[in-house]
Amino acid sequence: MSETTEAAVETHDDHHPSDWEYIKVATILAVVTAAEVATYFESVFTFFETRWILLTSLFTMMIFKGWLVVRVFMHLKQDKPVLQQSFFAGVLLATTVYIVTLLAFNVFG
Amino acid sequence: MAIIEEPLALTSGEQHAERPLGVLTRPQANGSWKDWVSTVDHKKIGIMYGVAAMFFFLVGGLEALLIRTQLAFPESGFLSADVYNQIFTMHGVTMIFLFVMPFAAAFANYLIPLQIGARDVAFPRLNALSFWVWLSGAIFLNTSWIVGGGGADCGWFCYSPNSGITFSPTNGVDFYAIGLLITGIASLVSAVNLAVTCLNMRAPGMSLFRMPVLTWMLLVTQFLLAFALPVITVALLLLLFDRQFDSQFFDPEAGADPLLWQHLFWIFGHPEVYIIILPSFGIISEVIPAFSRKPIFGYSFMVFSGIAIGFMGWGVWAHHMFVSGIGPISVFAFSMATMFIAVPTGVKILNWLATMWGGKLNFSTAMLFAVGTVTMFTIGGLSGVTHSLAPADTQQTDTYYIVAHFHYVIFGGGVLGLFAGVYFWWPKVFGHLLDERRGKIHFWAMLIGFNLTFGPMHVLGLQGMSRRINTYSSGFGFEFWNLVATIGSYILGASVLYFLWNVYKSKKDAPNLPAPGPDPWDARSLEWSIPSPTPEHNFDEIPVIESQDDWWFRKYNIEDDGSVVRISSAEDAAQKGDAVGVHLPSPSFWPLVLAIGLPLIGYGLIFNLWLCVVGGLLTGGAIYAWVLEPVDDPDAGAHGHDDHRDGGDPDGELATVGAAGDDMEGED
Amino acid sequence: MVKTIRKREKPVSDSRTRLLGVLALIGLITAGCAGDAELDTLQPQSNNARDIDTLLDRVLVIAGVIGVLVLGAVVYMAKKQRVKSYDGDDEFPEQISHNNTLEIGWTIVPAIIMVVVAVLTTVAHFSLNETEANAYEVEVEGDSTSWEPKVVVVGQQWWWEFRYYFTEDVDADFLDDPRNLPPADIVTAGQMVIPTGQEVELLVTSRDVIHSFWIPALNGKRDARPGFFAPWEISADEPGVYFGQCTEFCGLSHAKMRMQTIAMDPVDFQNWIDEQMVPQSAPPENADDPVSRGATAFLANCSSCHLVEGFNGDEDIAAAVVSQAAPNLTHFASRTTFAGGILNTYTEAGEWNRNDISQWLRAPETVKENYANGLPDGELPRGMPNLGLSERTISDLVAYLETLGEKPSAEILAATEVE
Amino acid sequence: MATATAPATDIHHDSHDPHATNTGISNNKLAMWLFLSTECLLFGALISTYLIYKTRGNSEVLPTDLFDIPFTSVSSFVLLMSSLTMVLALSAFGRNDLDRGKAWLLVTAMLGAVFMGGQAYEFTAFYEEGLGYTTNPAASAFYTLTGFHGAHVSIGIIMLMSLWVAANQGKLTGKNSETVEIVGLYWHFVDLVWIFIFTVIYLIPPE
Ligand code: HEA
Ligand code: HEA
Ligand code: HEC
Ligand code: CUA
Ligand SMILES: [Cu+2]
Repeated sequence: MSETTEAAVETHDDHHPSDWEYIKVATILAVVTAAEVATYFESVFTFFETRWILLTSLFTMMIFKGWLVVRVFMHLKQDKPVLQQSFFAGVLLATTVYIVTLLAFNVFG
Repeated sequence: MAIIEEPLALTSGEQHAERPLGVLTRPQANGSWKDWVSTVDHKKIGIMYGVAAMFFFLVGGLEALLIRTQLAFPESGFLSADVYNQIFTMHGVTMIFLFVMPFAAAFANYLIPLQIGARDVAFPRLNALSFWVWLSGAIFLNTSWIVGGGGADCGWFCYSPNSGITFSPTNGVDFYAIGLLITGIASLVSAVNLAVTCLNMRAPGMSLFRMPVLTWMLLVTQFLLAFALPVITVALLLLLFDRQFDSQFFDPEAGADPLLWQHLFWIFGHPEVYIIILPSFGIISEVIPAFSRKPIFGYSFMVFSGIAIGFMGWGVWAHHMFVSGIGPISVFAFSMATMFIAVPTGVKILNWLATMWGGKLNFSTAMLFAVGTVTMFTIGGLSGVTHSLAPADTQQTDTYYIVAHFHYVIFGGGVLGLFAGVYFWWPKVFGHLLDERRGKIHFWAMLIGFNLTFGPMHVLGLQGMSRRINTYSSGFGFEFWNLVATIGSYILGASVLYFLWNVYKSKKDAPNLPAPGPDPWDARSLEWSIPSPTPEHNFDEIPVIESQDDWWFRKYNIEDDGSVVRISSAEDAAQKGDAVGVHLPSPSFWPLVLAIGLPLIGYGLIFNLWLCVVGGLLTGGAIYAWVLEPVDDPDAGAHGHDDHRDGGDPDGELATVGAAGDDMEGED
Repeated sequence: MVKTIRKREKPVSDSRTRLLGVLALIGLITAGCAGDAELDTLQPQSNNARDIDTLLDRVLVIAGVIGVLVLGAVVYMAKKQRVKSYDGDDEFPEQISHNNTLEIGWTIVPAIIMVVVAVLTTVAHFSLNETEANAYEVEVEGDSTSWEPKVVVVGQQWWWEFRYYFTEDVDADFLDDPRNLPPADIVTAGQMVIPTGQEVELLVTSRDVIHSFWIPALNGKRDARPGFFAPWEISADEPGVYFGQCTEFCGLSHAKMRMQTIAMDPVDFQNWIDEQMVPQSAPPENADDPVSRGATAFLANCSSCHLVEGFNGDEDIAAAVVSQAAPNLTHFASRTTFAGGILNTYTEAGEWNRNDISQWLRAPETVKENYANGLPDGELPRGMPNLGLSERTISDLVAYLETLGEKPSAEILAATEVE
Repeated sequence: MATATAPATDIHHDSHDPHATNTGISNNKLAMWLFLSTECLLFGALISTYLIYKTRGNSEVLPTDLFDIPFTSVSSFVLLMSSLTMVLALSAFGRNDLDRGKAWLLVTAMLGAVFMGGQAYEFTAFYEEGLGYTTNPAASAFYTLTGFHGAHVSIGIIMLMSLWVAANQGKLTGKNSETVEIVGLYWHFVDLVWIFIFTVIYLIPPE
């Protein structure tokens, strides 16, 4: 009983972020994207010539961007955990299954 | 645009003139065939799935008998190599995609809403869509016999490059690819639909961990489907693009790797085998307790092992590729992963035995089939374990030893279990029992035929008989057991025909026999608390669930000393099924229309792109009509604010009754 | 004893055990005594095959015991706890719904059993992948060379080709592209010859679709994947003829794609090499000699596909990934089977098998279905075409073919016959 | 016990009320999320195919030879910003600010269309450089992956335009803003996939 009512109350409470917050997040996303693109100019940012630095930074930025989109734009931050669970089930499953597949093909050398 | 569907509308007697896109009047329930083609009732849809799947069982079985007839004697010329290759491919495809999966879907559709106390599934129209799309895909697939130059001839897993246009120039493989894409859409839609139903539509108090084991297994199955189908979708599309648009995915000359197909296929294919078996595991988890007079032993272990099987099933696909050259490390890793699936599966087997242990075993037909499932599956599972030893599998793979394994698990585990379900729920669905005496004959004939057919295949396989060969020479020692297997398959075929006879006779005799009443087996789950056959609205009142096996506890009480006393007869405790004014979702023609568009697109891809345009217009038009079709039949206005969602539990109930359902948060 | 247990996978129903037990026994006898089960996986003749067999035996024992326990429990309960019906009987058994100790127990016990099985498998797996083929001395055209025993095995619809490179260093880049194989010292079809007591490495590949190379007595199987070399290994303890079958479904005549491995002791093997290294020469022209006429007919009809080294060419007729290759016939008469190992080159009496060879030239598609005749434009022909030869030409060709290579030894001829 | 039933009828509530369900999430929304999670497997397969094949192409031109990172960066940025306009549309509908909601919907659809234009341009440019769909496995995999993504974007545009039409007809208001949210989820997901593709396919240079 209490669970449901609580849940109900919770949802009523959950105010979505204001437009201003969205714009802030979008700005961050834009900045990170710019940083991503910067890696392309290896001759300018020479440390990106080191492959592991390049890959780590690219993947970090990519995951960060994805995380922001999912959490803020798709409201997973406010929404019920069940959504998070079912979505990340798919994400994780896909990631592991395909990484194993790529390993089997020696894609990572 | 399915996603903005509202699953709600009302039937009422009145005609009205709303015509989306100016065609097809909104169908009304009137008892004619139109009821069936426009229905959105999960029960009718379930029955249609069942009937259609049974039909394809006969088709697939006929193909099996042709295979067996050809193999009865060495050097037989009954079927040519070409025809034989088409037959065994279509046998595998038909049995798996057109029989077992939809037959399980029949149970899922019919029973999930009843077992969780809902009036329908979450999206009734999408449910109808799933069925019609599946059926159109199934028919499409089989029309390749007539218009495609024969069936697909590449084996059910259709390895590239043999499936490429160079090596399989007829259209069979195109039909295979497109047909499975279409049925895949159906299964994906229905998986999402049924998963949402389980998560969202439960009666008050029906927490996830009060759901019957069957519903649980079906839920796991839906997740497996939802995640596995996209993978084969991609594989099939790549194959289709290669064949139709000359892309280079599987052309070794261009540098492509045939292993890509194998990985994609088996990433889908292995979860698929658990998609086949889990519904059957669920069914016997309902049947065995009822006929042992005991609750299921270790409910939570049962549920968690089912979930564990679902998870582990994703990490073992390459055990089908031990000899394909994936490298020793991969082979080793997948071999190890595969072995340990025996553990959760073993838990299930032992829990069923423990359920029977000390129980009062009544060997009704359903129980016989359920026990047959447990034993035959164990044999098949154990031979599965011997395949998982990668070094040993290099001797076994692609021999009849594998054929023996998978028929023991699929037929012995899956199909026998589904038949247990047929006998068990028949009275609930049709309002009369299947004759028990004939049922038992059916069971024994099937069991003996089954073992005679597939038992010898263990021997044949270990003696080195390859699978997928249309002929074998004498002198390898294959003659005797092949003949036995063929005789066995005829017995099996006879048992299937005898089952159909039982269906016919039991229906004919039914009027002269006492009605079975709501709860003929003294069973435990909610569907037995309503009349047989199930009334159109399922529940007069949505029950409020207070425990696992709630229905049983409405009949019995367990005293402090552990003894059981009856507190109510089933008839008294059951609902009467006489409620009036319950609003049900409105029927619609659009799912059917939409479904007809898809095979047209398929034919178009193969024969003439203009047909694609026609199919595309039909599909697109149907989607728009669907969206425009008022969600609620306009008559709904007459009833005031009756636009509550069908089935499930409007929050009013939750609020008033207070035995609140659960939230996912609470459980994780 | 072991034999009894390994057959335990046979059907055992839950209550008609006795009936099926009898059947199982018959099966056991039939299978166990089947001396003619040439493909039997349970009669290993090499180290690898034995390791595999031992592993399987052990696990079959474990599986057998588990199976007996489960089926036994069911039969026991069916006997002891059966009731006719529940009518008028409100008696209930004790309503036990769970027992955590028990359940954890039967999670852990199977897990432990599986750990045991896993250990057995691990040991077998790594020991199988460990064995290295050591160099083997052979004499090629008078020069002694150290052959790292490797054979390139090429599958195609629906026969196998075996390529021996004695004089090249196979590990070098020279063999880097399976799609473009360099000329080999010896090329043969349908029958691979190896020395006994020697691990021979195979590089398995394919020219069209996936096939699978399998000689059950000598090792498990390995898929032949177009565009790739799959490493595999084979050896035989004793001289003999070992049968095999393509096991990956490869299209129309998959069933008729067989092969054999002939193991010879080192002396015989060297003789075999010597014989195979000799090219053929054109028979003296003589319009009255069927052999001579056959040679002419061969040039006219067959040499677009088949190579007889020294007669109609010296190098392979180019065959790419998408096949169109045909067996090298240089030493055709030295092989005991042909057409993908389904027909014998010599009759049981040891005579040249005129009937079958003639039939093969007359109408190969009646012997083995193929895609070689009357195909629509653009479709790739596969298999030996029906060339519409006259009976006279056929008999000339058969006579000519008999001159290609030496007749194999009587032991080998005898061992080839299946019956 | 037998009396513990609840009346199933006579309950009035808004059918969009998410509390009608056990999870507290409406069926539609849950279904969309489930669907999106299955899409991960779909795109994962396509991305893996490309990664496996990206260097497979005998000696012909490969997609990696042709990438125009500055150009793709711009179109990626456009798609990213369409996610912003999408949430702004939703938030406007949430406030029942229909005019603004409609405007943002239109902007979102247009940004999507710009992205699609970029893709069309890219495909043509690549094609002219000699990279046809059937050139080699790498090319087939590249076009199939990006094409699939493009198809998703196009479907998204159609849905956005349908919403816009519905809003103009007054059928879409703050009350059923959940529909906007659901289409939005789809839209953001498609953007999310592109974030992945942009890094994994475009930005990581070949070794
Ligand atoms: C219903 C479908 C189904 C099910 C449930 C299974 C279950 C299992 N399968 Fe099977 N399988 C197929 C359908 C199925 N399979 C099909 C269709 C193919 C062939 C596809 C094709 O090539 O066409 C195949 C092929 C196949 C292969 C590939 C063989 C090859 O081609 O080389 C392997 C290899 O590891 C395998 C293993 C297993 C294992 C380990 C299980 C396990 O899940 C079994 C677990 C069960 C038990 C072990 C029995 C009960 C347990 C106990 C009583 C506890 C105690 C037991 C121990 C401790 C051992 N299967
Ligand atoms: C659900 C799955 C399922 C089921 C139920 C079955 C059921 C049967 N299967 Fe099989 N089978 C597969 C799935 C299944 N199969 C798969 C996946 C393959 C692999 C395909 C491949 O290699 O690609 C395979 C392969 C396969 C082979 C190996 C072929 C080969 O490798 O060359 C054989 C051989 O005996 C066989 C036999 C049988 C038999 C005798 C039955 C029997 O149980 C069938 C019993 C049913 C009947 C006999 C129906 C009764 C009908 C009549 C009596 C006729 C009346 C008809 C009309 C009125 C229309 N099957
Ligand atoms: C178009 C190509 C082609 C032509 C021409 C052709 N063959 Fe063949 N031949 C084949 C192929 C392909 C095979 C392998 C068939 C199989 O085993 O499935 C074969 C197999 C054979 C074999 C069996 C070889 C073995 O070791 O298995 C013999 C003998 C043979 N051909 C003889 C001939 C003769 C003699 C002629 C001419 C009259 C001829 N072939 C013309 C393609 C050809
Ligand atoms: Cu070659 Cu099967
Ligand atoms: Cu599997």
